[in-house]
Amino acid sequence: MDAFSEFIRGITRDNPILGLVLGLCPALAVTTSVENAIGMSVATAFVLVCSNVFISTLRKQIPSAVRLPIFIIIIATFVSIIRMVMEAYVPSMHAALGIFIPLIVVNCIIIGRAEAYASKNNVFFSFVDALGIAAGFLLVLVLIGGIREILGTGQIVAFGYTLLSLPINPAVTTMIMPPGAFLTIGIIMAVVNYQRAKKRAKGG
Amino acid sequence: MDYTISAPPHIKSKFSFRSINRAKILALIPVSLASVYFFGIPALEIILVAVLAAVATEYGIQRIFKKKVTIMDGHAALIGLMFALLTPPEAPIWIPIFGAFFAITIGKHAFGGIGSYVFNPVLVSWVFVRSAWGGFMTPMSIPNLGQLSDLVLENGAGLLVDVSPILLLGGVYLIYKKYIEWRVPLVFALTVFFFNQTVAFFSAVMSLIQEGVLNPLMYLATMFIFLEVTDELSYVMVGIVFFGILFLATDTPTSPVTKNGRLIYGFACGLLVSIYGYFGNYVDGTLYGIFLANAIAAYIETKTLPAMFGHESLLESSYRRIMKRIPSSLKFEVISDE
Amino acid sequence: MSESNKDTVVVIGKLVLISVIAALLLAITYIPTQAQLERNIMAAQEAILGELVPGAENFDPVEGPANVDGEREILYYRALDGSGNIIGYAFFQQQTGYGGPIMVAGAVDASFSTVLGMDVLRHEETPGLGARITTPAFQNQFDGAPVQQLALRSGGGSIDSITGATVSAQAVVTALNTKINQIKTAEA
Amino acid sequence: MSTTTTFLIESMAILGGLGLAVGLMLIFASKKFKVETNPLVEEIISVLPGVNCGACGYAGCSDFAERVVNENAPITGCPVGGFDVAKEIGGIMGQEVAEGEKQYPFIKCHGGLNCVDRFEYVGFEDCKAVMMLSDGEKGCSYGCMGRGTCVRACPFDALYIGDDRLPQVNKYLCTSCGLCITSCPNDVLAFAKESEKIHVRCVSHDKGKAVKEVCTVGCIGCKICEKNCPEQAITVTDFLAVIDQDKCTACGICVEKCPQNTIEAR
Amino acid sequence: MEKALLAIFLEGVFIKNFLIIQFLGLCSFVGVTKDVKSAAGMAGAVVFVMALAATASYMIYTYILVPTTMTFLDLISFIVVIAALVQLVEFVVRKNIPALYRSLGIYLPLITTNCAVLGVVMLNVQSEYNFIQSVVFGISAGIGFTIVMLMMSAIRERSSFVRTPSSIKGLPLAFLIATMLSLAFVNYFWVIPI
Amino acid sequence: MESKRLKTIPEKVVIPLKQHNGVACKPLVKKGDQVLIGQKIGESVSYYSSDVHSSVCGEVTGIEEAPNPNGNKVLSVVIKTTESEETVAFVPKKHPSQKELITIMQDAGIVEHYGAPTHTVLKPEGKKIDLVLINATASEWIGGKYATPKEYASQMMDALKLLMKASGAVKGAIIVRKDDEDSIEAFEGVKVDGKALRVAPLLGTRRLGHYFKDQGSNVVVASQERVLGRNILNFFTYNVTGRKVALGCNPTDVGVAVCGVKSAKALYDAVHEGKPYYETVISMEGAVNCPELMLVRIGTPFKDIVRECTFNGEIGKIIANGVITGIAQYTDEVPVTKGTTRITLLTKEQVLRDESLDCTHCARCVDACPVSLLPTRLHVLAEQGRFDECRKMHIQFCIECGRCSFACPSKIHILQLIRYAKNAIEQAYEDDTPKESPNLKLGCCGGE
Ligand SMILES: Cc1cc2nc3c(=O)[nH]c(=O)nc-3n(C[C@H](O)[C@H](O)[C@H](O)COP(=O)(O)O)c2cc1C
Ligand SMILES: Cc1cc2nc3c(=O)[nH]c(=O)nc-3n(C[C@H](O)[C@H](O)[C@H](O)COP(=O)(O)O)c2cc1C
Ligand SMILES: Cc1cc2nc3c(=O)[nH]c(=O)nc-3n(C[C@H](O)[C@H](O)[C@H](O)COP(=O)(O)O)c2cc1C
Ligand SMILES: Cc1cc2nc3c(=O)[nH]c(=O)nc-3n(C[C@H](O)[C@H](O)[C@H](O)CO)c2cc1C
Ligand code: SF4
Ligand code: SF4
Ligand code: SF4
Ligand code: SF4
Ligand code: FES
Repeated sequence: MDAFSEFIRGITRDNPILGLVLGLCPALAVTTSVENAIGMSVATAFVLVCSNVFISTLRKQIPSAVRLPIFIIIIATFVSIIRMVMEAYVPSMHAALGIFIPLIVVNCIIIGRAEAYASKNNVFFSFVDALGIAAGFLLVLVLIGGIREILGTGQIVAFGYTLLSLPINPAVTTMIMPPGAFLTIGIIMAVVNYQRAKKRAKGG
Repeated sequence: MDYTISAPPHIKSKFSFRSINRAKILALIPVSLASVYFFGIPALEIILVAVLAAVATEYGIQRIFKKKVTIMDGHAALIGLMFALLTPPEAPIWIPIFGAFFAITIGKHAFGGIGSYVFNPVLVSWVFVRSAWGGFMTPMSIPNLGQLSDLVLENGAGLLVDVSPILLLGGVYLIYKKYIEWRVPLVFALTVFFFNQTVAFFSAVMSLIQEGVLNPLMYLATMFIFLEVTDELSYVMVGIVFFGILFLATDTPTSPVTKNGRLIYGFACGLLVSIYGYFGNYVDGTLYGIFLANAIAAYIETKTLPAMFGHESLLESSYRRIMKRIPSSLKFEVISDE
Repeated sequence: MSESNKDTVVVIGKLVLISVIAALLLAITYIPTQAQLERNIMAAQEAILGELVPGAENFDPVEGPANVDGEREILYYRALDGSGNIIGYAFFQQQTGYGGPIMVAGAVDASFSTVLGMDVLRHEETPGLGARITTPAFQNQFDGAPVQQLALRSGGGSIDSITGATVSAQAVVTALNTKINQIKTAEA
Repeated sequence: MSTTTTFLIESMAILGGLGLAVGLMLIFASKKFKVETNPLVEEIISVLPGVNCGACGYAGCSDFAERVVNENAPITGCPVGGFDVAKEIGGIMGQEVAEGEKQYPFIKCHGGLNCVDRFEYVGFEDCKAVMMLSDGEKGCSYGCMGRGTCVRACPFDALYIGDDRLPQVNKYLCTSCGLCITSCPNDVLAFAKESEKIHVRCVSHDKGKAVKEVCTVGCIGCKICEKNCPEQAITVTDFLAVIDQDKCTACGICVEKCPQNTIEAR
Repeated sequence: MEKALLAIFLEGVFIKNFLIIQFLGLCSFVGVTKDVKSAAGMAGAVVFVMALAATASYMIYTYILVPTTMTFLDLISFIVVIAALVQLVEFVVRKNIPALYRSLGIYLPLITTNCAVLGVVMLNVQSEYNFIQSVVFGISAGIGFTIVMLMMSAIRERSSFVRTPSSIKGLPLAFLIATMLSLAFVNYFWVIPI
Repeated sequence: MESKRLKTIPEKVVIPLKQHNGVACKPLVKKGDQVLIGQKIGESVSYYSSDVHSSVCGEVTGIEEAPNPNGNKVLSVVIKTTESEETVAFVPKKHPSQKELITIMQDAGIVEHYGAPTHTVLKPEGKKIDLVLINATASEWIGGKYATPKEYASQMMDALKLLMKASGAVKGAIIVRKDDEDSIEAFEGVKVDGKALRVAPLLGTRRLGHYFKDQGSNVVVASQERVLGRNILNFFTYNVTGRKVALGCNPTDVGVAVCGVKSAKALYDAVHEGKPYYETVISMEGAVNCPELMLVRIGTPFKDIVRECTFNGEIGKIIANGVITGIAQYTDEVPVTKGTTRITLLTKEQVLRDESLDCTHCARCVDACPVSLLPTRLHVLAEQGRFDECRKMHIQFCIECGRCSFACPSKIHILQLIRYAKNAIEQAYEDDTPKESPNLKLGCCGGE
């Protein structure tokens, strides 16, 4: 087991959205813009890393009967912390992500990783795993957010900088509305499936 | 290789997917011509461009994914034409192009092509375009008409199809000729009719109450409102509603296959369209309403499957009770040569 | 039996311990962030008021009658210049939009003839549609707009509504009109 | 005590109390509603492919998992998962597995376009459907009809009908589940190992003359291969050559000698 | 904020439908909608837990957290309560209705991590609903959840009879259908005046 | 139309040893034997079997598996014919008893054209028959073919009496087709026990029972619409008598024996003319220039009959029986059997080659199905091999009428797929006899 491949695995095969198909709610709800996508991913990454490390540290102490409640308490603690911190120091981001910050608690990725990885592996690898998964989450969220924002508003504006703007006028407003989220992720998944099937048929 | 063998039956009906599509296109030609006459060149442009875009998209997709090219079955052209008819004449020319493209790609082929789609591709595309570029899809212009009554030549704001409800009645002929199934449009139309007449009836009763009328005969007399063309009903007598009833709701892949299911589906269409029309307008209402009905069609179907062994639904048992009264020799009607 | 009872006690003990630690961590985070939060709100309000009435030195809150708890609600602010003259009025007003309540901040000059500015503090409108009430393009229309013209263009005023989001635009206009009329009555 | 300390203690008391309550409740419930389950079964289910194809011979993946734990079903029983899954199940069950050689379906008929059709068939594209209407479309009643019952039986899209109207296997997609083999109404398919190089591509037991009438590549039972094989690996029984793969050394002599080009090296 | 119960109800069921407009509870939406039967079971379980959770959390929030000004502990206490409730339900169902347990299988524990349940609870707090409003909101969210689950599962069931391209089969198709449901809901129901 | 005998005697005939449902006959001849017309060449080996006779004089050249109109190969006696017309006499007992009649039927090889040996229909084991019907609705062409219409009617009446006697039934009826004026005219005023009968129209609840009472007779003639399909016997029985027969059961389960005109005529011939069942009347349809009725010998290969007719165009399809339920043949070597009513010929241009498109869920098949199934579902499930679900959707109750396939605008081979699934289900489940129809509520076997 080497750390780098564990990290990459989180982005590719075990990609939380495209591979494991977990944590869809935030992936769709907050990706109206790249900025929100990044904000959400960072918050999630914080919780993921902290809880993975914490749980793998304590993994020998946690009685299996109440494993789940304890995981949840740990995760909820970190979520509450990031929620309060964001509310205090980046209020606009907090407002934009709304209810989905507290909902990180129930993001299936985090509890899933705690269950499937952190409770079985040592601290270092749990840390790397969390980083990899978080990176995978970030990439997909930014991709979805980017597609939706550029098509939906004609430009990508993040943290005050206009990163990209298209001469599409008027923009496809539907893309930043709920249907746009489903459509984007549906098409992304179809493309990924298509490529995977093609690769497999060629023996990849 | 002298002879051909195949399983019986060795003859088949004259209806084919192709002839049905062609019949529908033919039935839409009159209203298309009328819209070109009244809206002028923009309407012609929209129709041509949408049909071409639809056919070209279909061709492209089938070539790219190495499927059999089926542009000759008329389905793509029909989708293009239907989208065009749902476009306002002043829409920029890229709207019908995008609409036809979206209908064929996402609406039709992403779901698997002919018969596999769950939502009417025309509606998928129209609703998407409407919610993306609401401003361009809102009908503005009023065709310049003479003194003809509304039913013959629509005197309101319009999409291309709104030009004349009467010219859409080719659809009724297609029902008569069995190109189109009758249950959905009939129940749909009846529901819309009774919904609006009932609304008119209640508002009449309410106004009597407000006026303090006590004479019960006066209340009874309001029943006659069902025989009138009330204001509420006149809002419905527009091209788009006729089009929805005859051409959109009757798209077979998006309606249930069971007989009872089709009746319920027609009712659902009528209700959803009327409710929206009551609060909003009938242009959006017809299209959104049928689109939403598409979404529940599958559920209606699962709930109306033929009864399981030994069980009978309420609907079926009453149906059977009625059937009992009918001479048994009529029940197994002989297949005639059409 | 006693063995498993002992286990149970240990398990519950651990659960309680984790809970307590969690509570401690949270409380420790809560205290500083809460303080910061209150400061944020104050700062945001001040900043907005200052932006809306650029020349003002001071804002004098006008409070309504006390409610049952003895608290007084701030109705609006008198904007005072260096010498204490009223140069305008600033206010916050909530109005229901398309997706939920919209919190609008606004200011009007002392003679109630010109709107000095408008800003949106909180809203739940559809991104890309109603949410465009926060864009400068929409908000700039209000800077210096005559109060009589304060209506959507479709209603005979000077404000361009947003395509596909009339409800949101109307809500902003209504908020301003309502509050300006209120202040006018109160000050008269 | 300062207000801060009170605050801290209060919050700890509340959450601690909640934890206590929840803990007590759960412990109570878990005792009261105890159900015996075997965690091994769940674990095995999680490593199985989950196709529920039934190729293992049991009613789906979970049934197989249960049998492995409770009835000693072979841990190598899932042909779809193959060696990898067997190894994982072995890990769970504490057993060792040795990797066997992979097998793929092999099409024992080379008729296709080389074999005459007796009639034109219009209908459902399926070999069994043709069989229901007649005893097969091809002049040879033993051979492949090329209507692709096997193709449709494969849950992994590993088969397709090639230009020669015979099925072809995509090795990368095939999982050796064997569903195609059981589906073929004419038993044209059989497993063959990668290392088995020489094959007779005919299944006809008809006499040479009858074969020649309908097919240009069928085995006519002339025994030339049998005579020429240096290893005596080939025997012709009932007008059909059969290769004993254990004896065959893949020298290729029979391939050269066969007058009908029925024997193939791959 | 005072709000008519009917308005809360219509909003919860249609206008702000949890699944396809608010994106709450999507994991079960795409995971358990392959056939109508299990979708109905899952929806039932979610609605049940939602109702329990809404009540329990309202009690905790109003009678413990607010009086002690410990509102910052809301999230953690809610989720602990929900987790405990779900596990309790799981125990009971497994013991008493094994058939249901088998068909819902792994999805029962998934409810713990279902955004919809926590979403109801958090939105109740955020919207400052009183008890009746909270319950109505909880019920309407549950109904909206169920309706969409049923529509989705029926459509997906039907999709098994048709020829969807293989790379679209499965999740991409589920999302395409969700796109359409979402388009339909978003556009249709805004006409309801509330 | 006169029925005419085939002009030439075929060079060879192929007589299948199994022309009925049940046990195949044991061959009585071997290769090289000389046989005469009417000579018994296959003997029944059980009650569910019926004898087979030679239809020509000649030499047996083989007993081999030969193509049969049902699509499979069947063990058959191949006879090379000679010009001779020597006949073996079949001497039935005069005034036979009930038991002897049954024996005569089995000896004379009388079989219903849908397969059941006639005696098993009249005397089913363990069941009692109280009503015999002759169904003359399916074959209006038989009127006036064997003889003049009046003769035909009286022969049928005689046959009905024989059938009633054989079965022990007290009542009997002949059902003709409503629009078959020839037959109605022929039967109008036929005398039974000195009483002239009227052809009674079956309408609504006025079924046979009504007319038995009304006409005060145990024998009536009634007219009725035609019903098509595989399980038509059950519907026919229900329509005519009001007795419900579940799909998968037989009319005999409710005490009704239904016979065809062909077997009735064969019985008449056997008893009164001493002629076993070795000849039958068939019609030619389709691309034939002059559709003609022909008296042909059983075992005559189709090609010998086809040769005597003229066609418009090149033959593309040869169908045994009609276009709706008939079986297409890949060779014209197949022989006429007791189950052959008709040979239909289509030209190469008439052969349908439409490619099946995807189902558009147009539900035309659903509307066409007389037993309220969902063919649109069944064909997909069958194609995908989801046979269990087919069962859940009552595929067993399909009466194989083919209306769904006929109606489908996507030209899907629905009936073929349904048969495919039924076949697979039959193999997977040994006893899958439906006991009650869910949609029609036809009741159980023997139940009202
Ligand atoms: C107004 C109108 C009337 C039609 N009338 C008939 C008709 O009387 N008979 C008919 O067979 N098809 C009719 N059709 C359908 C088509 O003209 C045509 O039959 C179809 O495209 C191809 O049918 P086919 O399969 O019979 O060739 C009509 C279509 C329209 C729009
Ligand atoms: C769609 C269709 C329906 C048919 N229906 C009937 C029918 O109702 N009655 C009929 O006598 N023949 C019908 N035929 C023709 C029959 O297949 C058959 O060839 C003909 O009726 C002679 O049948 P018979 O020998 O049983 O009288 C139909 C043909 C087709 C194509
Ligand atoms: C008494 C009776 C029983 C019949 N039973 C069958 C049957 O079991 N299977 C069948 O395919 N047709 C049955 N038929 C239908 C006719 O034989 C029908 O004419 C024949 O199948 C060919 O008809 P077609 O031209 O409509 O295909 C029966 C008809 C009669 C009168
Ligand atoms: C998905 C969707 C979102 C909408 N969002 C808004 C909005 O945020 N603000 C608004 O005023 N109207 C909104 N509308 C309503 C609509 O576009 C517009 O108000 C009317 O078309 C004209 O008033 C929305 C409509 C839809 C379908
Ligand atoms: S191998 Fe068998 S199943 Fe496959 S196409 Fe050939 S005959 Fe059909
Ligand atoms: S080709 Fe045959 S053995 Fe291979 S996966 Fe397909 S069905 Fe299974
Ligand atoms: S399914 Fe088709 S063949 Fe079977 S009874 Fe119904 S219509 Fe006739
Ligand atoms: S008639 Fe054909 S296309 Fe129509 S529903 Fe039936 S099978 Fe499908
Ligand atoms: S992330 Fe919302 S239910 Fe899984």
